[in-house]
Amino acid sequence: MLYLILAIILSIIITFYRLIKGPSVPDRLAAMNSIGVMFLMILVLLSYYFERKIYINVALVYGVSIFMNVLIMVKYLQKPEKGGSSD
Amino acid sequence: MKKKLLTFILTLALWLVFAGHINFSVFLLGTLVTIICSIISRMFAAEVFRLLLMNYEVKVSFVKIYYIFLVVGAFIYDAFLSAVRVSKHVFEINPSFSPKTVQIKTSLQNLPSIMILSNLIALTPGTLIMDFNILNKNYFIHWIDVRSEDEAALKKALIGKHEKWIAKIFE
Amino acid sequence: MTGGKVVIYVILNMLMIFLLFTAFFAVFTKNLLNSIITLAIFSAILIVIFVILQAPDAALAEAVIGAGLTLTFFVITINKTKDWQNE
Amino acid sequence: MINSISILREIIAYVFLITGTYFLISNAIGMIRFPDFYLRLHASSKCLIAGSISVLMGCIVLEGISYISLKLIIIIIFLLITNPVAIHAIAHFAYNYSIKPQKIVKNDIKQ
Repeated sequence: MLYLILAIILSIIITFYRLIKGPSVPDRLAAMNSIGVMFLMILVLLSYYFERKIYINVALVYGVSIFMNVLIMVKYLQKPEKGGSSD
Repeated sequence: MKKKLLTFILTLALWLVFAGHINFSVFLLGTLVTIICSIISRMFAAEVFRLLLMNYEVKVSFVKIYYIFLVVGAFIYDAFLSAVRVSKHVFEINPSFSPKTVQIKTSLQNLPSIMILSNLIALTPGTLIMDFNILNKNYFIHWIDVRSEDEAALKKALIGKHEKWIAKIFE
Repeated sequence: MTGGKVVIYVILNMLMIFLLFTAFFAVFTKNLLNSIITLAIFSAILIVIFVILQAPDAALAEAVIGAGLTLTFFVITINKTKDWQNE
Repeated sequence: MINSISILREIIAYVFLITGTYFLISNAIGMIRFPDFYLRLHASSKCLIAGSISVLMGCIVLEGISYISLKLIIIIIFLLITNPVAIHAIAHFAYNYSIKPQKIVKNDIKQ
Protein backbone atom coordinates (compact mmCIF):
# COMPACT_ATOMS: atom_id res chain seq x y z
CA MET A 1 0.00 0.00 0.00
CA LEU A 2 2.97 2.33 0.58
CA TYR A 3 4.09 2.02 -3.04
CA LEU A 4 0.67 3.27 -4.17
CA ILE A 5 1.17 6.34 -1.95
CA LEU A 6 4.61 6.83 -3.52
CA ALA A 7 3.08 6.69 -7.02
CA ILE A 8 0.41 9.26 -6.10
CA ILE A 9 3.10 11.58 -4.68
CA LEU A 10 5.02 11.31 -7.97
CA SER A 11 1.86 12.28 -9.88
CA ILE A 12 1.43 15.26 -7.52
CA ILE A 13 4.95 16.44 -8.33
CA ILE A 14 4.20 16.11 -12.06
CA THR A 15 1.02 18.15 -11.66
CA PHE A 16 2.90 20.83 -9.68
CA TYR A 17 4.87 21.60 -12.83
CA ARG A 18 1.65 22.84 -14.44
CA LEU A 19 1.06 25.09 -11.43
CA ILE A 20 4.49 26.69 -11.80
CA LYS A 21 4.46 27.12 -15.56
CA GLY A 22 0.75 27.58 -16.27
CA PRO A 23 0.16 30.55 -18.56
CA SER A 24 -3.04 31.77 -16.93
CA VAL A 25 -4.91 31.76 -13.62
CA PRO A 26 -7.58 29.09 -14.47
CA ASP A 27 -4.80 26.61 -15.29
CA ARG A 28 -3.46 27.05 -11.80
CA LEU A 29 -6.96 26.69 -10.31
CA ALA A 30 -7.52 23.36 -12.09
CA ALA A 31 -4.10 22.13 -10.93
CA MET A 32 -4.95 23.15 -7.36
CA ASN A 33 -8.23 21.21 -7.47
CA SER A 34 -6.64 18.01 -8.74
CA ILE A 35 -3.73 18.21 -6.25
CA GLY A 36 -6.24 18.61 -3.41
CA VAL A 37 -8.20 15.50 -4.38
CA MET A 38 -4.96 13.51 -4.71
CA PHE A 39 -3.95 14.52 -1.16
CA LEU A 40 -7.38 13.39 0.03
CA MET A 41 -6.72 9.93 -1.44
CA ILE A 42 -3.35 9.87 0.36
CA LEU A 43 -5.07 10.66 3.67
CA VAL A 44 -7.51 7.75 3.19
CA LEU A 45 -4.70 5.31 2.29
CA LEU A 46 -2.54 6.41 5.24
CA SER A 47 -5.35 5.64 7.67
CA TYR A 48 -5.37 2.08 6.32
CA TYR A 49 -1.59 1.79 6.63
CA PHE A 50 -1.43 2.91 10.26
CA GLU A 51 -4.59 0.83 11.07
CA ARG A 52 -6.17 3.70 12.95
CA LYS A 53 -9.48 4.27 11.21
CA ILE A 54 -10.24 7.47 13.10
CA TYR A 55 -7.90 9.32 10.72
CA ILE A 56 -10.68 9.29 8.12
CA ASN A 57 -12.27 12.25 9.94
CA VAL A 58 -9.36 14.41 8.78
CA ALA A 59 -10.06 13.39 5.18
CA LEU A 60 -13.76 14.20 5.60
CA VAL A 61 -13.06 17.72 6.90
CA TYR A 62 -10.43 18.38 4.24
CA GLY A 63 -12.80 17.30 1.46
CA VAL A 64 -15.19 20.08 2.43
CA SER A 65 -12.33 22.57 2.53
CA ILE A 66 -11.18 21.95 -1.09
CA PHE A 67 -14.63 22.65 -2.51
CA MET A 68 -14.97 25.82 -0.43
CA ASN A 69 -11.60 27.11 -1.64
CA VAL A 70 -12.44 26.65 -5.32
CA LEU A 71 -15.85 28.31 -5.03
CA ILE A 72 -14.53 31.30 -3.08
CA MET A 73 -11.66 31.87 -5.50
CA VAL A 74 -14.02 31.68 -8.49
CA LYS A 75 -16.49 34.10 -6.94
CA TYR A 76 -14.07 36.79 -5.80
CA LEU A 77 -11.37 36.78 -8.47
CA GLN A 78 -13.40 37.61 -11.56
CA LYS A 79 -12.69 40.57 -13.76
CA PRO A 80 -15.27 43.25 -12.99
CA GLU A 81 -15.97 44.46 -16.54
CA LYS A 82 -17.02 41.04 -17.81
CA GLY A 83 -20.04 40.45 -15.61
CA GLY A 84 -18.33 39.95 -12.29
CA SER A 85 -19.88 39.61 -8.85
CA SER A 86 -23.39 40.88 -9.27
CA ASP A 87 -24.39 41.38 -5.65
CA MET B 1 -43.05 21.73 11.74
CA LYS B 2 -42.70 18.76 9.42
CA LYS B 3 -39.66 20.31 7.73
CA LYS B 4 -37.98 21.04 11.06
CA LEU B 5 -38.60 17.46 12.17
CA LEU B 6 -37.06 16.05 9.00
CA THR B 7 -33.99 18.26 9.31
CA PHE B 8 -33.61 17.26 12.96
CA ILE B 9 -33.79 13.54 12.19
CA LEU B 10 -31.30 13.77 9.32
CA THR B 11 -28.71 15.74 11.29
CA LEU B 12 -29.08 13.43 14.30
CA ALA B 13 -28.42 10.41 12.08
CA LEU B 14 -25.33 12.13 10.66
CA TRP B 15 -24.13 12.89 14.20
CA LEU B 16 -24.50 9.26 15.24
CA VAL B 17 -22.57 8.14 12.16
CA PHE B 18 -19.72 10.53 12.93
CA ALA B 19 -19.59 9.53 16.60
CA GLY B 20 -18.95 5.88 15.79
CA HIS B 21 -20.60 4.40 18.91
CA ILE B 22 -23.96 4.92 20.63
CA ASN B 23 -24.02 5.95 24.26
CA PHE B 24 -26.39 7.94 26.48
CA SER B 25 -24.16 11.01 26.79
CA VAL B 26 -23.43 10.98 23.06
CA PHE B 27 -27.17 10.86 22.34
CA LEU B 28 -27.92 13.73 24.77
CA LEU B 29 -25.17 15.96 23.36
CA GLY B 30 -26.27 15.08 19.83
CA THR B 31 -29.86 16.16 20.43
CA LEU B 32 -28.73 19.50 21.86
CA VAL B 33 -26.38 20.24 18.97
CA THR B 34 -28.78 19.12 16.24
CA ILE B 35 -31.70 21.17 17.62
CA ILE B 36 -29.54 24.30 17.36
CA CYS B 37 -28.29 23.30 13.90
CA SER B 38 -31.79 22.59 12.57
CA ILE B 39 -33.14 25.93 13.83
CA ILE B 40 -30.22 27.83 12.26
CA SER B 41 -30.35 25.96 8.98
CA ARG B 42 -34.11 26.50 8.59
CA MET B 43 -33.46 30.23 8.37
CA PHE B 44 -31.22 29.88 5.32
CA ALA B 45 -32.13 26.73 3.43
CA ALA B 46 -35.85 26.98 2.90
CA GLU B 47 -35.58 26.03 -0.75
CA VAL B 48 -33.54 22.85 -0.42
CA PHE B 49 -36.04 20.74 1.42
CA ARG B 50 -39.01 21.97 -0.58
CA LEU B 51 -38.38 19.27 -3.17
CA LEU B 52 -38.27 16.45 -0.65
CA LEU B 53 -41.48 17.35 1.09
CA MET B 54 -44.06 17.49 -1.66
CA ASN B 55 -47.02 15.32 -0.82
CA TYR B 56 -46.52 12.18 -2.82
CA GLU B 57 -48.32 8.90 -2.68
CA VAL B 58 -46.50 5.80 -1.46
CA LYS B 59 -46.30 4.04 -4.82
CA VAL B 60 -44.97 7.12 -6.60
CA SER B 61 -42.16 7.51 -4.06
CA PHE B 62 -41.02 3.92 -4.60
CA VAL B 63 -40.85 4.54 -8.36
CA LYS B 64 -38.79 7.66 -7.65
CA ILE B 65 -36.34 5.68 -5.53
CA TYR B 66 -35.89 3.23 -8.45
CA TYR B 67 -35.07 6.07 -10.83
CA ILE B 68 -32.68 7.64 -8.30
CA PHE B 69 -30.72 4.36 -8.24
CA LEU B 70 -30.70 4.35 -12.06
CA VAL B 71 -29.27 7.87 -12.17
CA VAL B 72 -26.55 7.08 -9.60
CA GLY B 73 -25.61 3.96 -11.57
CA ALA B 74 -25.43 6.03 -14.75
CA PHE B 75 -23.12 8.48 -12.95
CA ILE B 76 -20.59 5.81 -11.98
CA TYR B 77 -20.77 3.90 -15.31
CA ASP B 78 -20.27 7.07 -17.36
CA ALA B 79 -17.38 8.17 -15.15
CA PHE B 80 -15.44 4.93 -15.71
CA LEU B 81 -16.21 4.75 -19.46
CA SER B 82 -15.12 8.33 -20.12
CA ALA B 83 -12.00 7.97 -17.97
CA VAL B 84 -10.90 4.97 -20.03
CA ARG B 85 -11.36 6.95 -23.24
CA VAL B 86 -9.53 10.04 -22.00
CA SER B 87 -6.63 8.00 -20.62
CA LYS B 88 -6.39 6.32 -24.01
CA HIS B 89 -5.94 9.80 -25.50
CA VAL B 90 -3.30 10.63 -22.90
CA PHE B 91 -0.85 7.85 -23.70
CA GLU B 92 -0.96 8.25 -27.49
CA ILE B 93 2.21 9.43 -29.19
CA ASN B 94 0.56 12.06 -31.35
CA PRO B 95 -2.79 12.99 -29.79
CA SER B 96 -5.19 14.39 -32.37
CA PHE B 97 -8.34 16.30 -31.50
CA SER B 98 -10.99 18.23 -33.35
CA PRO B 99 -12.61 20.37 -30.65
CA LYS B 100 -15.75 22.39 -31.27
CA THR B 101 -18.40 24.32 -29.36
CA VAL B 102 -22.04 23.30 -29.80
CA GLN B 103 -25.39 24.35 -28.35
CA ILE B 104 -28.11 22.01 -27.12
CA LYS B 105 -31.61 22.93 -25.96
CA THR B 106 -33.27 21.05 -23.10
CA SER B 107 -36.90 20.59 -22.17
CA LEU B 108 -36.49 20.49 -18.38
CA GLN B 109 -38.05 23.22 -16.26
CA ASN B 110 -36.83 23.01 -12.65
CA LEU B 111 -33.48 24.45 -11.66
CA PRO B 112 -32.28 21.40 -9.62
CA SER B 113 -33.01 19.02 -12.50
CA ILE B 114 -31.00 21.28 -14.82
CA MET B 115 -28.13 21.15 -12.30
CA ILE B 116 -28.17 17.35 -12.13
CA LEU B 117 -28.32 17.07 -15.93
CA SER B 118 -25.31 19.38 -16.21
CA ASN B 119 -23.42 17.15 -13.75
CA LEU B 120 -24.26 14.17 -15.96
CA ILE B 121 -23.07 15.96 -19.09
CA ALA B 122 -19.78 16.79 -17.37
CA LEU B 123 -19.19 13.07 -16.88
CA THR B 124 -20.24 11.67 -20.28
CA PRO B 125 -17.26 11.01 -22.58
CA GLY B 126 -15.71 14.03 -24.19
CA THR B 127 -18.04 16.84 -23.15
CA LEU B 128 -17.73 19.83 -20.85
CA ILE B 129 -20.17 22.60 -20.03
CA MET B 130 -19.01 26.17 -20.46
CA ASP B 131 -22.14 28.22 -19.93
CA PHE B 132 -25.92 28.04 -19.57
CA ASN B 133 -28.41 30.49 -20.98
CA ILE B 134 -31.41 30.59 -18.69
CA LEU B 135 -33.82 32.35 -21.06
CA ASN B 136 -33.58 29.94 -24.02
CA LYS B 137 -32.47 26.97 -21.85
CA ASN B 138 -29.42 26.32 -24.00
CA TYR B 139 -26.26 24.56 -22.90
CA PHE B 140 -22.91 25.71 -24.33
CA ILE B 141 -20.89 22.51 -24.62
CA HIS B 142 -17.23 22.06 -25.46
CA TRP B 143 -16.72 18.73 -27.22
CA ILE B 144 -13.47 16.93 -28.02
CA ASP B 145 -14.16 14.95 -31.19
CA VAL B 146 -17.27 15.94 -33.13
CA ARG B 147 -18.64 13.24 -35.39
CA SER B 148 -21.93 14.53 -36.78
CA GLU B 149 -23.43 17.91 -37.53
CA ASP B 150 -27.08 16.91 -37.19
CA GLU B 151 -28.92 18.24 -34.18
CA ALA B 152 -31.08 15.20 -33.47
CA ALA B 153 -28.22 12.71 -33.57
CA LEU B 154 -26.13 15.09 -31.49
CA LYS B 155 -28.83 15.40 -28.88
CA LYS B 156 -29.41 11.65 -28.85
CA ALA B 157 -25.73 10.97 -28.32
CA LEU B 158 -25.53 13.33 -25.36
CA ILE B 159 -28.73 13.34 -23.34
CA GLY B 160 -30.86 10.61 -24.87
CA LYS B 161 -32.12 8.62 -21.93
CA HIS B 162 -30.85 10.55 -18.94
CA GLU B 163 -33.28 13.39 -19.61
CA LYS B 164 -36.30 11.08 -19.28
CA TRP B 165 -35.04 9.61 -16.02
CA ILE B 166 -34.42 12.99 -14.45
CA ALA B 167 -37.79 14.24 -15.68
CA LYS B 168 -39.47 11.32 -13.92
CA ILE B 169 -37.77 12.16 -10.64
CA PHE B 170 -38.39 15.87 -10.34
CA GLU B 171 -41.43 16.64 -12.48
CA MET C 1 14.66 -1.39 10.31
CA THR C 2 12.14 -3.36 8.29
CA GLY C 3 11.08 -2.72 4.70
CA GLY C 4 7.93 -0.79 5.52
CA LYS C 5 9.65 1.83 7.65
CA VAL C 6 12.22 2.72 4.99
CA VAL C 7 9.47 3.60 2.49
CA ILE C 8 7.60 5.77 4.97
CA TYR C 9 10.79 7.68 5.81
CA VAL C 10 11.34 8.22 2.08
CA ILE C 11 7.79 9.58 1.79
CA LEU C 12 8.28 11.85 4.81
CA ASN C 13 11.55 13.32 3.52
CA MET C 14 10.14 13.80 0.03
CA LEU C 15 7.17 15.71 1.47
CA MET C 16 9.53 17.88 3.57
CA ILE C 17 11.56 18.88 0.49
CA PHE C 18 8.35 19.56 -1.42
CA LEU C 19 7.10 21.74 1.46
CA LEU C 20 10.26 23.84 1.33
CA PHE C 21 9.91 24.20 -2.45
CA THR C 22 6.29 25.43 -2.27
CA ALA C 23 7.22 27.89 0.50
CA PHE C 24 10.01 29.43 -1.62
CA PHE C 25 7.72 29.60 -4.66
CA ALA C 26 5.00 31.32 -2.63
CA VAL C 27 7.42 33.95 -1.38
CA PHE C 28 9.39 34.76 -4.53
CA THR C 29 6.70 34.79 -7.22
CA LYS C 30 5.54 38.14 -8.57
CA ASN C 31 1.81 37.65 -8.98
CA LEU C 32 -0.26 37.65 -5.79
CA LEU C 33 -2.78 35.08 -7.07
CA ASN C 34 -0.05 32.49 -7.63
CA SER C 35 1.10 33.05 -4.08
CA ILE C 36 -2.39 32.38 -2.68
CA ILE C 37 -2.96 29.27 -4.79
CA THR C 38 0.42 27.88 -3.73
CA LEU C 39 -0.46 28.56 -0.08
CA ALA C 40 -3.40 26.11 -0.39
CA ILE C 41 -1.00 23.35 -1.43
CA PHE C 42 1.37 24.33 1.39
CA SER C 43 -1.32 23.69 4.01
CA ALA C 44 -2.31 20.41 2.28
CA ILE C 45 1.25 19.07 2.56
CA LEU C 46 1.35 20.18 6.21
CA ILE C 47 -1.83 18.12 6.91
CA VAL C 48 -0.26 14.95 5.45
CA ILE C 49 2.95 15.51 7.45
CA PHE C 50 0.96 15.89 10.67
CA VAL C 51 -0.87 12.62 9.95
CA ILE C 52 2.39 10.76 9.29
CA LEU C 53 3.82 12.07 12.58
CA GLN C 54 0.61 10.76 14.27
CA ALA C 55 -0.94 14.01 15.44
CA PRO C 56 -4.51 13.95 14.06
CA ASP C 57 -5.77 16.78 16.27
CA ALA C 58 -3.21 19.20 14.86
CA ALA C 59 -4.15 17.97 11.37
CA LEU C 60 -7.84 18.68 12.01
CA ALA C 61 -7.07 22.20 13.26
CA GLU C 62 -4.84 22.80 10.22
CA ALA C 63 -7.55 21.54 7.84
CA VAL C 64 -10.14 23.93 9.25
CA ILE C 65 -8.02 27.00 9.97
CA GLY C 66 -5.10 26.83 7.55
CA ALA C 67 -6.83 25.55 4.45
CA GLY C 68 -10.23 27.12 5.08
CA LEU C 69 -10.31 30.37 7.00
CA THR C 70 -7.03 32.18 6.28
CA LEU C 71 -7.28 31.50 2.55
CA THR C 72 -10.79 32.99 2.51
CA PHE C 73 -9.61 36.11 4.32
CA PHE C 74 -6.65 36.54 1.95
CA VAL C 75 -8.87 36.23 -1.13
CA ILE C 76 -11.43 38.74 0.17
CA THR C 77 -8.66 41.19 1.13
CA ILE C 78 -7.03 41.05 -2.29
CA ASN C 79 -10.43 41.50 -3.93
CA LYS C 80 -11.02 44.67 -1.91
CA THR C 81 -7.66 46.29 -2.60
CA LYS C 82 -8.14 46.05 -6.42
CA ASP C 83 -4.44 46.13 -7.19
CA TRP C 84 -4.11 42.65 -8.63
CA GLN C 85 -5.88 43.50 -11.89
CA ASN C 86 -3.07 45.67 -13.21
CA GLU C 87 -0.55 42.87 -13.55
CA MET D 1 -12.74 -21.93 3.35
CA ILE D 2 -12.57 -18.68 5.29
CA ASN D 3 -8.98 -18.15 4.23
CA SER D 4 -9.79 -18.41 0.52
CA ILE D 5 -12.63 -15.88 0.88
CA SER D 6 -10.32 -13.37 2.57
CA ILE D 7 -7.67 -13.86 -0.12
CA LEU D 8 -10.29 -13.27 -2.85
CA ARG D 9 -11.43 -10.08 -1.09
CA GLU D 10 -7.87 -8.75 -0.95
CA ILE D 11 -7.34 -9.50 -4.64
CA ILE D 12 -10.49 -7.55 -5.61
CA ALA D 13 -9.52 -4.64 -3.34
CA TYR D 14 -6.02 -4.37 -4.80
CA VAL D 15 -7.40 -4.47 -8.37
CA PHE D 16 -9.56 -1.47 -7.50
CA LEU D 17 -6.65 0.38 -5.85
CA ILE D 18 -4.26 -0.17 -8.76
CA THR D 19 -6.91 0.94 -11.27
CA GLY D 20 -7.47 4.13 -9.28
CA THR D 21 -3.76 4.88 -9.13
CA TYR D 22 -3.50 4.37 -12.90
CA PHE D 23 -6.28 6.92 -13.47
CA LEU D 24 -4.60 9.44 -11.15
CA ILE D 25 -1.26 9.09 -12.97
CA SER D 26 -3.00 9.50 -16.34
CA ASN D 27 -4.61 12.69 -14.97
CA ALA D 28 -1.17 14.05 -14.05
CA ILE D 29 0.33 13.24 -17.46
CA GLY D 30 -2.69 14.67 -19.29
CA MET D 31 -2.36 17.93 -17.40
CA ILE D 32 1.10 18.37 -18.91
CA ARG D 33 0.74 17.03 -22.44
CA PHE D 34 -2.51 18.59 -23.70
CA PRO D 35 -2.09 21.85 -25.61
CA ASP D 36 -5.29 23.77 -24.83
CA PHE D 37 -6.83 24.80 -21.51
CA TYR D 38 -10.22 23.13 -22.06
CA LEU D 39 -8.58 19.85 -23.13
CA ARG D 40 -6.60 19.95 -19.88
CA LEU D 41 -9.86 20.45 -18.03
CA HIS D 42 -11.26 17.31 -19.74
CA ALA D 43 -8.39 15.26 -18.36
CA SER D 44 -8.72 16.92 -14.99
CA SER D 45 -12.42 16.12 -14.63
CA LYS D 46 -13.00 12.57 -15.85
CA CYS D 47 -9.83 10.82 -14.74
CA LEU D 48 -9.90 12.56 -11.35
CA ILE D 49 -13.45 11.45 -10.51
CA ALA D 50 -12.95 7.89 -11.75
CA GLY D 51 -9.65 7.50 -9.90
CA SER D 52 -10.92 8.81 -6.59
CA ILE D 53 -14.09 6.68 -6.71
CA SER D 54 -12.05 3.59 -7.55
CA VAL D 55 -9.63 4.11 -4.64
CA LEU D 56 -12.49 4.64 -2.18
CA MET D 57 -14.34 1.54 -3.45
CA GLY D 58 -11.19 -0.51 -2.94
CA CYS D 59 -11.03 0.70 0.66
CA ILE D 60 -14.70 -0.23 1.16
CA VAL D 61 -14.09 -3.78 -0.10
CA LEU D 62 -11.06 -4.05 2.19
CA GLU D 63 -13.05 -2.87 5.21
CA GLY D 64 -16.35 -4.76 5.17
CA ILE D 65 -19.54 -3.52 6.82
CA SER D 66 -19.01 -1.06 9.67
CA TYR D 67 -19.24 2.63 10.51
CA ILE D 68 -16.01 3.32 8.65
CA SER D 69 -17.38 2.12 5.33
CA LEU D 70 -20.44 4.33 5.91
CA LYS D 71 -18.11 7.32 6.25
CA LEU D 72 -16.37 6.30 3.01
CA ILE D 73 -19.75 6.09 1.23
CA ILE D 74 -20.50 9.62 2.47
CA ILE D 75 -17.18 10.80 0.97
CA ILE D 76 -18.09 9.12 -2.37
CA ILE D 77 -21.51 10.82 -2.54
CA PHE D 78 -19.92 14.17 -1.62
CA LEU D 79 -17.31 13.86 -4.36
CA LEU D 80 -19.93 12.80 -6.94
CA ILE D 81 -21.99 15.92 -6.23
CA THR D 82 -19.32 18.57 -5.71
CA ASN D 83 -16.52 17.72 -8.15
CA PRO D 84 -18.46 18.36 -11.42
CA VAL D 85 -19.78 21.57 -9.87
CA ALA D 86 -16.21 22.73 -9.18
CA ILE D 87 -15.13 21.86 -12.75
CA HIS D 88 -18.14 23.73 -14.16
CA ALA D 89 -17.30 26.75 -12.00
CA ILE D 90 -13.69 26.78 -13.23
CA ALA D 91 -14.82 26.51 -16.88
CA HIS D 92 -17.28 29.40 -16.46
CA PHE D 93 -14.53 31.46 -14.77
CA ALA D 94 -12.19 30.79 -17.69
CA TYR D 95 -14.93 31.72 -20.18
CA ASN D 96 -15.36 35.05 -18.42
CA TYR D 97 -11.59 35.47 -18.18
CA SER D 98 -11.48 35.72 -22.02
CA ILE D 99 -9.75 32.42 -22.71
CA LYS D 100 -11.20 31.20 -26.00
CA PRO D 101 -11.08 27.61 -27.28
CA GLN D 102 -8.81 26.86 -30.21
CA LYS D 103 -11.34 26.45 -32.99
CA ILE D 104 -14.62 28.02 -31.93
CA VAL D 105 -17.40 27.30 -34.41
CA LYS D 106 -20.91 28.16 -33.31
CA ASN D 107 -23.48 25.64 -34.42
CA ASP D 108 -26.55 27.65 -35.34
CA ILE D 109 -29.58 25.54 -34.53
CA LYS D 110 -32.91 26.61 -35.89
CA GLN D 111 -35.37 26.42 -33.03
